[in-house]
Amino acid sequence: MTHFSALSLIKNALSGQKNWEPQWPDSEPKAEYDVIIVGAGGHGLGAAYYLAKEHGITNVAVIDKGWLGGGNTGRNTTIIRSNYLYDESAKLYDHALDLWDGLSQELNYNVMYSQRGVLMLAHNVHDVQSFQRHVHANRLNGVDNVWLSKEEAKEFCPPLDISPNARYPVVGAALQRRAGTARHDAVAWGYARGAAARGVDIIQNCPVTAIRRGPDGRVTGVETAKGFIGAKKVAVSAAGHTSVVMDTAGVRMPLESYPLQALVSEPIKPIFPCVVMSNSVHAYISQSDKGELVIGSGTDQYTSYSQRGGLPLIEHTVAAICEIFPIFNRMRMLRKWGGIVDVTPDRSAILGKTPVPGLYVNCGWGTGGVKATPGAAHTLAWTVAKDDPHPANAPFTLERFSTGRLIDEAAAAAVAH
Amino acid sequence: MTVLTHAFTPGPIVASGPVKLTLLEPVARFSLRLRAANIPTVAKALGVDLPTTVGERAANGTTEAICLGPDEWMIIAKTDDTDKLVSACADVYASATHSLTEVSAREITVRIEGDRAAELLTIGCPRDIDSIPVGGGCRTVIDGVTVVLWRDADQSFRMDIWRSFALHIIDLLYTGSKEFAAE
Amino acid sequence: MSSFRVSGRGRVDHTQPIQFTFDGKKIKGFKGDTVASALLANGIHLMGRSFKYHRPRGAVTAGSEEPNALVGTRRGPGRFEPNTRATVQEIWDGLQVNSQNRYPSLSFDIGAINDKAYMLFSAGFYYKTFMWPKSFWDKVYEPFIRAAAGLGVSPTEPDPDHYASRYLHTDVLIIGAGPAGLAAALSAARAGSRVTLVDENPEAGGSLLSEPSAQIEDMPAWDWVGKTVAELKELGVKLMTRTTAIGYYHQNMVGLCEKLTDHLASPDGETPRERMWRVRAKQVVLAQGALEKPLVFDGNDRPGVMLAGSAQTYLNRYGVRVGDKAVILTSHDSAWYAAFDLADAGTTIAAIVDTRAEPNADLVAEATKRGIRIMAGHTVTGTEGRLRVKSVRVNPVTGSSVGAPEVIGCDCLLMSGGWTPSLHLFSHTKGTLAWDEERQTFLPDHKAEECEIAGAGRGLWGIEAVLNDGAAMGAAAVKSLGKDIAPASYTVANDRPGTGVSHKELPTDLDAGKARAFVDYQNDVTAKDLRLAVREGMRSIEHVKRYTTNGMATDQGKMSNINGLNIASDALGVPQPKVGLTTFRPPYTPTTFGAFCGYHKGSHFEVTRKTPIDSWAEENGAAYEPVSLWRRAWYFPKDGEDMHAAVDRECRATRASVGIFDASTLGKIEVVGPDAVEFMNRMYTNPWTKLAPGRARYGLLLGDDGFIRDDGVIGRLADDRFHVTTTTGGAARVLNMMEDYLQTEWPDLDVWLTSTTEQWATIALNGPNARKVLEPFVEGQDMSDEAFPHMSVSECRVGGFPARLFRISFTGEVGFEVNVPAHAGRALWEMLYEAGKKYDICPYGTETMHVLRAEKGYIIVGQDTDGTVTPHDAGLSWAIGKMKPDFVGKRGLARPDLVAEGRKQLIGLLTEDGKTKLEEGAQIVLDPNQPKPMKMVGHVTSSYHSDAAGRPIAMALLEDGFNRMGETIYIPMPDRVIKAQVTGTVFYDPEGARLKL
Amino acid sequence: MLLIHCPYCNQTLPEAEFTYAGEAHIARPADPSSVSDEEWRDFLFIRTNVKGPHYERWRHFHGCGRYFNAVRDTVSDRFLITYKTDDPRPELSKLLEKSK
Ligand SMILES: Cc1cc2nc3c(=O)[nH]c(=O)nc-3n(C[C@H](O)[C@H](O)[C@H](O)COP(=O)(O)OP(=O)(O)OC[C@H]3O[C@@H](n4cnc5c(N)ncnc54)[C@H](O)[C@@H]3O)c2cc1C
Ligand SMILES: NC(=O)c1ccc[n+]([C@@H]2O[C@H](COP(=O)([O-])OP(=O)(O)OC[C@H]3O[C@@H](n4cnc5c(N)ncnc54)[C@H](O)[C@@H]3O)[C@@H](O)[C@H]2O)c1
Ligand SMILES: Cc1cc2nc3c(=O)[nH]c(=O)nc-3n(C[C@H](O)[C@H](O)[C@H](O)COP(=O)(O)O)c2cc1C
Ligand SMILES: [Zn+2]
Repeated sequence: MTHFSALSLIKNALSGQKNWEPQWPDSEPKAEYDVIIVGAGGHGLGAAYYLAKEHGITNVAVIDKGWLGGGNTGRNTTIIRSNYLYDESAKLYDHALDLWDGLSQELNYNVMYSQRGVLMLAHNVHDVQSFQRHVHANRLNGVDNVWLSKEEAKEFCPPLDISPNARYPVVGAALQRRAGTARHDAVAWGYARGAAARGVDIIQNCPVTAIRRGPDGRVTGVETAKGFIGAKKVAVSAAGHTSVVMDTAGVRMPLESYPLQALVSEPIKPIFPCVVMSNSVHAYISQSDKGELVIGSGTDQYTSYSQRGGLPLIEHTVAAICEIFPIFNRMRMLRKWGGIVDVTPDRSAILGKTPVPGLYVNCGWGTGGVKATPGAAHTLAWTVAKDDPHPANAPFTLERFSTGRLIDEAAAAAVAH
Repeated sequence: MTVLTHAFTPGPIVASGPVKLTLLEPVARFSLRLRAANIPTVAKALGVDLPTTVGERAANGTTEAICLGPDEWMIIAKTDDTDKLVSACADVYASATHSLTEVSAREITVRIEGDRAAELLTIGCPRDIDSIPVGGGCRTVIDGVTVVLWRDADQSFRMDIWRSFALHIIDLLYTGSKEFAAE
Repeated sequence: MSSFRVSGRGRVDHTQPIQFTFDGKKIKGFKGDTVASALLANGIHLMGRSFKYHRPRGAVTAGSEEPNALVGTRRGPGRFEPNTRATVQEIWDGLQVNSQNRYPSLSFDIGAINDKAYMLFSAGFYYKTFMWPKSFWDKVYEPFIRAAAGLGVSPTEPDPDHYASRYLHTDVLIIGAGPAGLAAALSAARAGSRVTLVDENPEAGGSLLSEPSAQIEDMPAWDWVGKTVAELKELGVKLMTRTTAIGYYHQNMVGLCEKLTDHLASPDGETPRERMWRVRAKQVVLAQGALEKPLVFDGNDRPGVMLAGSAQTYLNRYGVRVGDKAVILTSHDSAWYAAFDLADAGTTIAAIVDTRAEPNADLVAEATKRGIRIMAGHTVTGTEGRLRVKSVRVNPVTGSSVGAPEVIGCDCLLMSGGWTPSLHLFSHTKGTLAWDEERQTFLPDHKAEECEIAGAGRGLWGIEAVLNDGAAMGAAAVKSLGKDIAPASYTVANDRPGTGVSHKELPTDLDAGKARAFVDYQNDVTAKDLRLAVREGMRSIEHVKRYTTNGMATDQGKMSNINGLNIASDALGVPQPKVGLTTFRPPYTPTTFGAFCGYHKGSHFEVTRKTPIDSWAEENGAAYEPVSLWRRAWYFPKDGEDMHAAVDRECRATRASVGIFDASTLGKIEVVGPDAVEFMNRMYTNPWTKLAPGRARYGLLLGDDGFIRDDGVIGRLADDRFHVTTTTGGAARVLNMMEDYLQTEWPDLDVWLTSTTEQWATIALNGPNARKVLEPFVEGQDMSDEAFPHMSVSECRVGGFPARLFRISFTGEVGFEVNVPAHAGRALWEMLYEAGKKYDICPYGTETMHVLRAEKGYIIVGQDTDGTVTPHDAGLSWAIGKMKPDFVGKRGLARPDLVAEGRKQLIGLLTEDGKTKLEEGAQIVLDPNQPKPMKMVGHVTSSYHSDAAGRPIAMALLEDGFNRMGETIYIPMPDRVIKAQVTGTVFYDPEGARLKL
Repeated sequence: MLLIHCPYCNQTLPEAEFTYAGEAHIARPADPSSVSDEEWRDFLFIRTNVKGPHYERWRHFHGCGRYFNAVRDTVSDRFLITYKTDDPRPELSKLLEKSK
């Protein structure tokens, strides 16, 4: 692996960029691995990276049915924050945020983690109560999140319309300054490169069709388009497709998969300094390094694996954006797309062991798992390596759905992303 | 914005142009629910047929019925007939159980008529208006709001809208009628 | 008029001159010109700057696929938009056009310094750098990258225009009104179908508008177009121009964006700027045509380098010669025709450079006839010129060897790399594509929707072939609708069918590593970038796209996808069909946000529901708060009072005498039928069997998970009739939930549900004098305490109106809720208000309601509970019918965690100093001195200043709260720690004595 | 926006009139109190979430108000059939046969 440095960059520039090496090889499967990770999204690739780097487990394959990073990792609005309400969530997401902070240097790959601040708008008394609850809880958990008056919010984000006559007037906002965005593709690529450099095989275009178990119930490996591949442990990190994969191991999941859409505008010069989210009005927006406005929509009402989504939702989303930012009405939409997100009943992830020995699962991140990427990857690796949860993911079990010990951020606040 | 207010005073809203909008006088209105076996008895008591195909209507004098669901009808009558209808139904309740609930004040009715009345509805209603026969109707949606649409003539409709949504929808129709007039 | 305008030529109106400005300079054109055609008519090719390197750029196309000529357009205040394609924007008198992404001027741009460092700025370079030192990213590198990126500038003012939308149902929707679309429309309309034909251009005709010399059915092409359009109109076809099909959705739903005013000098103000059509078609015919491909060689982006077909369009449609001296570079026959047309119009054709060794003999003869030099088996290896091409470097190619160059002077270079069928919309449907080896392009394969593809869109070149195909496809579309028509058959003279070959980047004799051969113009992606991406392990075309940004510009790869594919496929050593294309996504061309918003702007963004009494509140100066879709009177400030003062006064007045409150927004559901009581027993936690008609009870609704969903007072009007109330926000949800259980779990129950929320206006009167105010208006109900005790309901008359009268209290005072038909709400309110004046009646809003109920410890679902709270947690165990075999939520409540000890429970809090009001949402700890992260044990759910208690009061959810009565807990604030004592939740009149006054 | 056939109205209508109501044929246990925590979890939360033909419920919310059942392919979003709540669960093999 070529180490990226100013020197390597200049050297290669002078030699016509002809000497760069592949950032990761396109591997063919071996007969057996210590660990197979199903799903080469940020979470799966990251887990492989940490398995190799922190636990010395390098006989690892990450298998994807398509191209690496082509799942939700490649199609999200890149909002990263950790100002969640419950201790369990705050701990996990803040663990992720700490890792985000040095990720570019750690991976020697610029993931463009941009701490531009995430502003969450309050439009009514209920929002204020709910956001204040977050602000207070976050403060005592050591997570940065402050309350702003609407004037302060406007100062932080000048395009914001704070006129009291708006249909949903802004009454204040919660701001997490440490939060922001990252270059989503680079996260997958950086982890892939880092993992590959440590011996991990990345196997693309190879759908896993079944998880195989031995007579004792333990996993023995996976069936794939390229044949059976043996494994001592299998971790499923297949986002929207988790139910499908887990079903082949006989594990039924509390998940539903929905299309979630996003869109970008044509690129413009910098106008939008931060990330703004409004849950009442249903709009999420930031501006990318390339200049497009990146806008998140909601999930369609029905479950689907079609990566499409309908027009009405997009119309509503754009109207919501223009309601809060009327100056964008004459901007144009460049592209809109969909992803498939897996949603749990309490809108919190499931990350840990399963009833099947040797089988681990990381799923249910729904509309908001990019921000967790390094944290999820790091704790998943830990859990797989030690067959025991990391303290940060311990509460995110499958069992909670029988005991009722849910981590219901949605019920508490109706906050997405 | 229209001149209309939440007082909903009956009268014209848009009086000329390709589409006229008029707020109609209040009527007595009931939501009627019952199982198939009891249709004849209750229909007799009400004095109006209860059609069994969703979207079909029947009328007897000023009393009208529209089938809105497999066990649901909207009954419309003169306000003066309210008590009469209630007691007629009460009389047969024991033999033909049903639910008759008065909703006269729940809805506001606007008439939409004129050369392009059907087309005006397309500014918010995703249904194919052509599929609603004259003399029929349906419950449907316009700009996210549930309404009951009665097609009285090729280019004449009544639209029943829940009160608190009515101004929003009528405003939309008003905006549309201005747009049509400008074409 | 400049020498580039060919008088009498084109479809522009030479009698209607129009003046607009470009970067402040006055430019003249004609009605019918686009910004680009008018600029070209004035000899201006330089129209923009590229994204990354700020390279000078001119229009390469004449249509909506334009990647380079992007400009800002302005029409007075608020009406500015960036990134408008100059090739599409029609001109009108006074239009202001500005170039973009340059400083200080288009011809001298400091940003072009990036171009000099291009060796560094290769694909993906930013992933490899800007990491040291770490702190520089946010402060230095990122702002620099951002400022360099982006194209135009954002609008900065709200948009004064309005937008519209419509639904349209049609039998056949035809997209594209070129020869294929026109012929298809004729077939379908003649068969008697409802037909809609749309085209993004201002007029129908498509490519025929650029082919005036063709003869269709012995008629000049333009005459045929005119005649056809007339016949279509006659047949009732809805022909929509300036209308782009932006997306093809499920089951033949197609989104169209119609532009109505952007081409007008003075729109009338009533007409919307754009209208979004949501079309549902039984059949769709895609007749989108084909897009010409650029060729990829060093310097192929210089202003003056343009697609040959576009040059032909500028000449034939706009009467503009794009240059005086042209070199043609082509791998396809079609460019030869462009050369002939231009030559005939007076442009010198310095050479036709064809990459093929043996071009079509007829074409060669035609060219020779015109004295044009033919350089077959040649290629172009470079161009020169700073802001406009001034010469090209032409080399012979034999096999893989490139011979010595010859430099040929010119002022434009017209290229054609062949054609790509437009399959964007087809691909939106997830229809599959198949690679056509002969045409070297993808063609439609498996269809996922009810549609046909016609014309150049499925690889047919030549007008006759396209017309006949269109006619056949139109007939095929109506055939599946049960209509039969024999497709017309067309003969075309002077047709211009053609063939060609396809290329990756063209061969060169120069160092390939130094060549700047652009594939994606706007995003400055070169062939070399694509190869670098592959070298770095980007083996999927999706990786290549994302690593290089090829195809991600505002043309969405219309110019670059196939060339990119060819190069990537070569670099990978994998054939094109195995490499595949990236995904096409809506919209087809960039589409204004306003068009998506339609009518949903300002107060129409979403409905604002108002109660029948709202107007009175407004007249009486209410401050409002939004509650779900409703606006509710929040408080009624008097002469400069703030909220706190107003609420204190309203509370005091109510407890002292009487307050009046609009509760109309409460959800109401009529539950009727012989099984009504059984249904209620199953839905709500409470027992209902013994509740006598005429009595009312507080009802608690859970989800089957055991958590609180809603609550409300429920009156039994008769054995088989209940009047259920729900929370304001819960009304629709609760009814939906009830219907769900009724219809799917218990369909055998004889009971029906009707929403009566809006049937009734609800007026609450509370306070020791409430009865006195109300009693005189009541007919048919004895109002004495004995005859009508607390928790009663009665059907009677109030104020002459039929009424449902409840005696209930959400304040702890004697209270009544009068329901009267909505239209009578305001009248009764005024009567009661008038009558109440002698008792100093006080209208109060939701805030006072909240305080009064909190003083009594009544919960608000959604504030004191949050979806994780059980009845036990909320202190409502008494509301559970323990003897009932089942109710919704009963089993859920028995789950281990819900019966565990130490759950968070609702308790009261009194701050120790008796003065500090806690903040709602503030967190509670037992040890304020612990380090962070602290162990939080609960949070404040409700907190108010209580006039009645003479101090602030609060409610909180606290771990093991019921066992902590009297304990001190701590609420750490940013600046201090507040101490408070755990108490019960009733802060006022704990015995309930005031209910009996 | 899908087109949905309401088996009660017997009309094919735009999705805007309908609301989705989750997986079909998950019966609430007749005697909830007698089932285990795991069985109750299955009823509340476990969903097949199939990629392919999915048995699901819709409600003709802005129309006749009825809940009904449907089989829809979650890959193409196409409906194979819609049927009344009390109709038997249609056999998949037959449906697939028919849709071919
Ligand atoms: C439009 C949109 C916007 C979003 N916005 C945000 C946001 O702003 N902030 C945020 O935090 N989160 C956001 N999310 C959510 C976030 O994208 C996801 O939670 C996150 O990317 C999940 O990462 P992952 O690595 O688990 O999954 P993915 O990146 O989806 O990776 C899973 C991989 O598994 C593979 N796979 C599936 N089945 C198989 C199989 N059988 N065999 C082999 N491989 C298989 C897939 O191909 C895929 O590559 C958004 C999501 C979407 C769709
Ligand atoms: N000489 C050659 O080799 C060659 C090659 C290719 C095409 N052609 C010629 O091109 C013509 C093709 O005819 P055709 O009818 O198939 O195509 P066309 O290009 O004539 O017409 C297609 C029309 O559809 C419009 N359109 C495309 N996408 C749209 C959208 N999303 N919304 C609205 N409008 C949209 C285009 O603007 C255009 O007006 C023939 O005359 C053919 O001979 C010739
Ligand atoms: C943060 C972000 C920014 C994007 N910016 C662009 C863009 O500038 N241009 C573009 O064409 N697509 C952009 N996309 C969309 C991608 O092209 C693509 O649509 C998305 O990754 C989903 O993949 P798919 O459409 O190939 O299924 C962006 C996507 C994301 C997540
Ligand atoms: Zn129906």
